[in-house]
Amino acid sequence: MRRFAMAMALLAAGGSSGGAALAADAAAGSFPKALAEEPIPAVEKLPAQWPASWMLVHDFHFSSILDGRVMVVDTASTERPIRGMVRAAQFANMLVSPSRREILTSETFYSRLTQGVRTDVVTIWDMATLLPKGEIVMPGGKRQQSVTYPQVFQFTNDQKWALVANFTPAQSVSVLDLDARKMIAEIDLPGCAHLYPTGKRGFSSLCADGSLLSVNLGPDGKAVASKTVENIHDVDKQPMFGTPAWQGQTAWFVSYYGRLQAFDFSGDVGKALPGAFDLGSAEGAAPEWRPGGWQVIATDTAGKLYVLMSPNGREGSHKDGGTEVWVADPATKTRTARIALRSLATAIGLTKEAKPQLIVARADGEIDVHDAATGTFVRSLGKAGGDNPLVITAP
Amino acid sequence: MRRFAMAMALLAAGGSSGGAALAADAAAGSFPKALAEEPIPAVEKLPAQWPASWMLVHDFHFSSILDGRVMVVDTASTERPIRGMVRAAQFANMLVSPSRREILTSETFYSRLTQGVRTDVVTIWDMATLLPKGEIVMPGGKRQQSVTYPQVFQFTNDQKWALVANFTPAQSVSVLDLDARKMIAEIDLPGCAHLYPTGKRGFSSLCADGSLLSVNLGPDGKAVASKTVENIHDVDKQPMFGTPAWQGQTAWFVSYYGRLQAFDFSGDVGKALPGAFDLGSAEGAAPEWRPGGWQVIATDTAGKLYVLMSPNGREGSHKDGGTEVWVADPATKTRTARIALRSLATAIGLTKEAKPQLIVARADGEIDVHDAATGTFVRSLGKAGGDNPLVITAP
Amino acid sequence: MIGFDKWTERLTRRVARGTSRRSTLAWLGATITGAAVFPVLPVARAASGSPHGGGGGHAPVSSGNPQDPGDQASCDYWRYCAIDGFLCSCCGGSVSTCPPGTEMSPITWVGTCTNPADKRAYVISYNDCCGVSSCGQCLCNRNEGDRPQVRPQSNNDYNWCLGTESSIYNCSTAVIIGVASE
Amino acid sequence: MIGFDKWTERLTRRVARGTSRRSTLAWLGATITGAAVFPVLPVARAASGSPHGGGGGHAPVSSGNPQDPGDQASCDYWRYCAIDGFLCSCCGGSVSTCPPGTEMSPITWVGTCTNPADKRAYVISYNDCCGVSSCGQCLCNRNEGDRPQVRPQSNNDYNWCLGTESSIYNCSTAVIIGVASE
Repeated sequence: MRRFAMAMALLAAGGSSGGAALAADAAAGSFPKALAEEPIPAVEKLPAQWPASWMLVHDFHFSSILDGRVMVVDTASTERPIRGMVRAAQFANMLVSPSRREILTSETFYSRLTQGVRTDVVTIWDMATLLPKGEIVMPGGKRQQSVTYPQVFQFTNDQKWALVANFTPAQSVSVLDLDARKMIAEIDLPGCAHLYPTGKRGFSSLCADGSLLSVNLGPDGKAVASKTVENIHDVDKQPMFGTPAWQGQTAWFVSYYGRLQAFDFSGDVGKALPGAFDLGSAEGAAPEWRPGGWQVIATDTAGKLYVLMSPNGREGSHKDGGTEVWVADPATKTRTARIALRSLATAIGLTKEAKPQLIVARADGEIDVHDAATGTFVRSLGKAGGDNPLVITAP
Repeated sequence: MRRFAMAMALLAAGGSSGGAALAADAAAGSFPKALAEEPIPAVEKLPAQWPASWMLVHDFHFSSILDGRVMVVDTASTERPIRGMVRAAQFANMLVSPSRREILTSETFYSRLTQGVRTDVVTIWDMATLLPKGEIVMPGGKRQQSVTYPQVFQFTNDQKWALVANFTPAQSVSVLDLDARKMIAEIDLPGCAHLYPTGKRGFSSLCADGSLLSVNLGPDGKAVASKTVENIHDVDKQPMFGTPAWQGQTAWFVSYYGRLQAFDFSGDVGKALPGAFDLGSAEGAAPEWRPGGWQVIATDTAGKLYVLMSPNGREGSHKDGGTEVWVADPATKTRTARIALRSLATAIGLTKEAKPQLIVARADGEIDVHDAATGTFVRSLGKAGGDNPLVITAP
Repeated sequence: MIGFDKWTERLTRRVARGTSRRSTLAWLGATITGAAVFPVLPVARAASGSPHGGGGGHAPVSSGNPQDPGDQASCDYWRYCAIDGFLCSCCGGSVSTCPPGTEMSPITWVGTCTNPADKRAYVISYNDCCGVSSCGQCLCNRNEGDRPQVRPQSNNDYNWCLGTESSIYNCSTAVIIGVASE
Repeated sequence: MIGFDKWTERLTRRVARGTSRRSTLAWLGATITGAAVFPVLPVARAASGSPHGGGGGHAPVSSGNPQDPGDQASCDYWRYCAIDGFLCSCCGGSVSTCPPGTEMSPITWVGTCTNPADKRAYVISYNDCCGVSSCGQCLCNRNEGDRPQVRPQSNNDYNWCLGTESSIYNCSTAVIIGVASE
């Protein structure tokens, strides 16, 4: 088939380009051989283990929320920052597992795009081919749809299982066996939101009454034990951004007012760690500096915390984006640096490179790269994160 | 349910707004009564017969072609130019019938948005509610997908049937009985493209060999007769834009070089009409004026022709858009006016109002309205045509 | 299982019992009210710098009533004090009605906004319109009073197209359903 | 049925017979070659003023070979003389390869572009990459030689994601498959 197509193409082309061929004779001298034929079909493959400069950037895609996508971005390349894209349909969430060599998307589809029969699915994508390897259908149309929050779709049980938050608005959690490709349990979770993987096989969830609920799962995915720790957070006085920065199984949360608080999820029961501290204040604010944006806290492999800050902090400013990143050292409970960004930004992330790079999703959609150690601007990747980059994930 | 929700809402609100209520006492004096409660749920309905200022603008939606849409636009209103939108998924086409009070979209869906099982459907929407009334599934995954061309989806048989062009790349036509909600026939059409409704129950199609093929359909939708008229167009010397301007069953085509040619499709066999003429030339071009854009020709109820013109006409400029609209009178075969646009434009259409208005879709996505008689700019409708307005249709 | 509560098979009930009366009430409120969908972020304000997102030639959408002042196609209109999403006023609906072809969500988030004309505090229901894809016009985001998702009835990031035939989000309204207190 | 040809039941064959040998050949060419999808319009050039659609900081994508000069992420690159769509060079593929996760269409439109370095006329196959939604980067449109849809093999408005598992369009390549004549 290929050979036949080629022959036809050459035949057709030959007819219309005789003139060009004549003109070519002179110049061809400096290039005695023509450029080689290139193979068809040819589809790029990614390395099974991605370089540490590669990040996943979730494009929420406001102009067509049902057609969201996750961009695979090489933050070290200005020539080819985009390495591919993965479907993330209708308020989707994404998980990545280098050890499984898989990306997972939690999605919703309708049989007629916007209407008809609803199907909720977790799709499993191969990290090398970006092709789907399988899917797990979740019955009942319960999957929580929100502007993308990482903590509503999480791994547990050594990444053998995934947890999917449901919201109808009744709250529950679906437990999926990723290798068996099936949903194995559903656990009601009234009054609690977001999932923080806990211990070997379980999760915790923050509850509206200020408590933290930890649930331990049995081998069949069903809840076997739970523990509530009361008065662990205060939604009124110190509301926390729902997305923390993870250092192993320690999660650092930041409040709307810049208070940093760590939680330990390594045991069977989640607990608040001592050592909470404030990011502090600074000049030049109107009225004050506060965290602002969508994904406002990140951490590097050395354990430093990075927080996206707005100089226009006030009630309601917490999603307005920030113009600086403040760096804090939890060991000394001090702010160690302020990094000025080139433009208002909505999300930050850090690569796991030997020299961590700070990846900044700007409000205008551009992706900037700064050196995390010095704060220096390194390069821009253009709109490599798509139209509306909201969440940055280091695989 | 509504009452209960209200009660809860008032309870919740009462708790948090005591201060505001106190402050209100003074000012409320000038407005002794509070604004009235508004009913829930409340969904707008459109008039069954739309005003003549309403147009349909197809947003091809490049950033998510699978999520195209047709905007219902009141071109007389700067306050509320958008009256609603209708789904037009994946290289869709649209038809509108005021007598049937229906909009039809010819669409393609996949069970997993971008992958999985393909379903081709014509969806029938009510013009008053913009809700789907029904659909006709077309088997085989053959529906032609192109950047939106009106002539690949057409009515025939007094709008009882619709014709859908197929391209796999084998070419054929599906005949749909709209009231029976089923596909009743498929006719092979090798070498010919686009559908021009012809006579009472048939269509014509332009063929690659320069001929025009007219096909007459029987009561069961199957072809009963056909006629080929040779040498009716010349793709090499005078290529015609595929989308003509319709005056009843007369279609005015314009060539890449500005030649205007009418075809009569009122009889059983389509035929070229005598009286072809050229739009002529003008100063200020580099190198010359030619039609340029996507939908470049339109007509008003008085029979004048409007052609979108580019001053940079050359080989390959025919989709570059235009900066003027030239008006021609077929009766006198003369150009009667030149209308300067405010910006490069890609599509034009005319309302059927007593004073026809020229609707201009600009390359930057803005929709401008000009008075067709004088050429005067009247108003801008902002991006009422969505992201990528390509085709403008007067119902 | 050191540190765990005594296990009961009915985890659900246990958890419900374990939460305070106040949070249960709040939750009930959420299940019958809800939150105006959505988006977020400075892109909203950037996109809505011009009411219809593209500048040029737009007249303000006015109620015509001096007691209900302002441009209903602007993010700054008083009723939008806690809105988050595309304004239905720009999409074929109005401040209080959904565009044709959509279904109004029966579950909504309720906020309290002060009318600058009569200084009254009105209860505003941010009902979403569902079943048609992103309207794309007049993206607005105001977060006064917005709290983390752990308190759903105070969070505008949920897609509140719930209880509708389709969860596809088109735009948001801001309906007066009462006066907070008089 | 005045004016009609004598009717035969096999309309298909009749039409096929009625077309000239030249057009049949052209058509055959189309069925086994095809056309790079797509878009069109000045928006393409507007969107691609900056190679990646958003300005700032991009290095040109170069072949590194003086015989294949130019920026492969620019609409002006020589091989794109008849391309129409998102450049795969900006989407995770390259000038001649599809991004991971897509399927390369086996049916393509073939154009002839002159290489400014060696002045040879190369046969370029504009294979599309399919099964992933609009890439959204580097939208290009050049219509030299483009003709109406009645001649499919010369028209770039068809979605040429044909013969692939999914017809969803992601981006377009420009593959050298030969030299026109030597």
